[in-house]
Amino acid sequence: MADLQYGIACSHVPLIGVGADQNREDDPYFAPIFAGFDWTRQWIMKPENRPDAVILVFNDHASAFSQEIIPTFAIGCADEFQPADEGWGPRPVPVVKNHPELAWHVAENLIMDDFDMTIVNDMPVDHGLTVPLTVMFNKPDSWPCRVVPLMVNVVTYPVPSGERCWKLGESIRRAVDGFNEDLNVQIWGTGGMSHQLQGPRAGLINAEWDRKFLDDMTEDTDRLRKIPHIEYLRETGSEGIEMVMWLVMRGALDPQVKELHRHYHVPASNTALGHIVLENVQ
Amino acid sequence: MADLQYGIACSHVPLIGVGADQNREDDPYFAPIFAGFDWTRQWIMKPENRPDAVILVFNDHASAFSQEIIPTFAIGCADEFQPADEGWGPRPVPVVKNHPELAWHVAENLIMDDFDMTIVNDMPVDHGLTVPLTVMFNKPDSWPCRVVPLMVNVVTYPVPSGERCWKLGESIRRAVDGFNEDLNVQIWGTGGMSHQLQGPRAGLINAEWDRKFLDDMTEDTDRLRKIPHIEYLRETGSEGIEMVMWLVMRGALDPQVKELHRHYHVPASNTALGHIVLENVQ
Amino acid sequence: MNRRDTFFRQAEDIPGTTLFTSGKARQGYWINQFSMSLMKPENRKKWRADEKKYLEDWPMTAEQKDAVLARDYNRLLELGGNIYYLAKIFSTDGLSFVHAASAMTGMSVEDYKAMMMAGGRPVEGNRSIREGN
Amino acid sequence: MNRRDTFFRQAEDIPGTTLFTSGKARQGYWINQFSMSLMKPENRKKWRADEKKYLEDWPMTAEQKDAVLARDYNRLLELGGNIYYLAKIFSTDGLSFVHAASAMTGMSVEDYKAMMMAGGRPVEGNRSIREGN
Ligand SMILES: [Fe+3]
Ligand SMILES: [Fe+3]
Repeated sequence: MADLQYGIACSHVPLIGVGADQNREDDPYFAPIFAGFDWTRQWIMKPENRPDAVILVFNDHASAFSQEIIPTFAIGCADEFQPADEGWGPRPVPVVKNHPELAWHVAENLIMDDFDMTIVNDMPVDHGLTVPLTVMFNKPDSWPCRVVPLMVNVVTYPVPSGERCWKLGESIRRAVDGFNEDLNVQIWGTGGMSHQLQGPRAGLINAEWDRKFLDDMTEDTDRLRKIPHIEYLRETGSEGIEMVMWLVMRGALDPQVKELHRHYHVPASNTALGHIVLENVQ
Repeated sequence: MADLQYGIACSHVPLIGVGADQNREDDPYFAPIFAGFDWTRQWIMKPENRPDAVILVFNDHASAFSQEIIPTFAIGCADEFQPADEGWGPRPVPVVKNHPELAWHVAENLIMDDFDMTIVNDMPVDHGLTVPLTVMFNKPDSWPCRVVPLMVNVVTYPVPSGERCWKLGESIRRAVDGFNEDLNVQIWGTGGMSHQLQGPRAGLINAEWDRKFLDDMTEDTDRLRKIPHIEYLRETGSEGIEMVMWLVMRGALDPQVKELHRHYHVPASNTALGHIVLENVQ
Repeated sequence: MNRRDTFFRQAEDIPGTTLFTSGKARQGYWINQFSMSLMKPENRKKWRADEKKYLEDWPMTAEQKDAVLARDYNRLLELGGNIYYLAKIFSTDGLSFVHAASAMTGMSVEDYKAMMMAGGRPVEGNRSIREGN
Repeated sequence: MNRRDTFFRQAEDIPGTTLFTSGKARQGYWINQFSMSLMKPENRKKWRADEKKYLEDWPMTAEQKDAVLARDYNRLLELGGNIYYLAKIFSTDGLSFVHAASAMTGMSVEDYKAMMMAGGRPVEGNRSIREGN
């Protein structure tokens, strides 16, 4: 049976992709950003940790989805997904290969569990999905695992509540646990932490709030899943709302988890970069 | 405040559109099909009954949505929707004007109520939506009311459960009740009744089952909302599953309703034509 | 067995019926995408001019292409076609759902129409392969 | 007041922040659709060749078009633009989010970068217009 033991969260700042694509990892600006991923890059490629498939929870940034159609939750079920052209050509990263059997299995179980999923087969994937792959896996010729893309709308309001995202995670976990193939599955939540990209308040960072959020991934998830949208917006900037995607990840793990690694750095472009690796406590 | 007193259900067989578009209402084949809508056509245009807006629950038949993207529930929020070209040119019927304020209001409330809606602004509407307008309103130069299109996936499995559809209806009702404009709103559920369009079992009709379904719209909704998919498929043909859309309509009405009118006729093309008009009992 | 597997197992027990599940959706992806392309007048024109040539652009299997050219709808259902998508093919041929349904049931259009006028195919005997009811 | 209205009311109380709500989405539909068109290289080429001419094809108001030509992003947010869509415009200009963000805050790029290096804009005093905290 499939097994889900680890959850990872990280910001997906476009500039980090630029830094990697231009081989500027050792620049003074980028060095402290990438340093925090060294541990994870080592850890994740050990045979006992390396995922066969990652369920990668991300949001589209007006790349695959225009205002013509705005799904709340979409799950990618096609065989593969191409990196999106976000205005300066697609990132020079490998094509993203799905695990379509797992993706469909999860989609089917979610719909039967009253999640009104949108199934998507044609979806260019933007930095929201490819930057996390880069920070974890560096620059391989092909990504070392399959990736099931799970897209959450955090752009057009209203976006799903933290509690709904948490429950989606729980339902994903039940689906993975019932997948009849020996498969090492990880779940990643991406986006955040505090940042605001728009208007006169752009540049807002709330390190104290972010650190408490990281702490409570292990210490007080009841608080986290009940954080109302208005708190994300006020305290963490308008784009801090992306942290609801961390809750999908956390909801898919066991009630008790252990923090294996953490990285927090300001700034990455306009954003507080956060990263955490969590393991189920048996 | 907006007021929702009436729910209507009807099949949306493409051939009925053809009959109307070719002015063949008096043909022996079509006469008994259209006769059953005479009552409703009279009733609905009386000033006290005429809706300002209809929330029209329908399914797309591979017209707006291809396999590229398959939303479970999509709500149309654009200003208008064009009739789709389903392979022989668009039906010669008026453009469908939305009530975008109501549509967005319902969409917002549904998402905040944990329905994972897809918002859609570009959606050609096929016979699933236009045939019901034709049978109720005949051939006006423009439709006499605004139409909020609510699309349900009943094509690619799994489709949402009857119970989920019922709850969607309940949530729609709460949203309409909270809409701050004097507006006479109706909800229509379309599709069904028993029919199968595919394979060696095509042509299946189960009049006894259908009649009980019509009866229980007023007499035993607890039974209806719990009908499992497999029962629709076995008893009413593979396309009978469309009746889950009637449950969205019924869920939006009061627990107690009165049947004002009913029409049941076999065949309309491959389908058992069903139609019912329901009123809340205060 | 979970709900999903139970449901799909039960659905397979219904005679003469193909559920459009994930397996079918994956297998028939390009049959269905090709079919939808016929919703555009310019594509219908190209298709009518040279069906084989039109199919060259679509990554379907030879078997799938043959079934399209032969209008073998039962075979197309087996190979992943969905009836609402396939409808674009027979609509382009100027045929209705009644024509396609007759063909799939192996009946003449006249016999099929007569069956429908007489109340349709009875459910009795058509519910379950296993139960024979 | 229902949850929806309460939330939107509260969000309006956040200083210097525009929530991309239904009202904005409707108002800015064509700003955002135009912006997304710049994701295609052939469109970027046309746009660069003649911005005014490119805008002729889009049903935006004169005010919206002026704001696009002036790269007035705060105005565009007010008129219904969403920052992820507007990003296609400044990306096409070869500019980053940091450039656009500086412009929206009225700071020079250097000052804005220095603020970020020093830990970013503090939340203190930036939470609520009403509460002034
Ligand atoms: Fe993001
Ligand atoms: Fe239908």
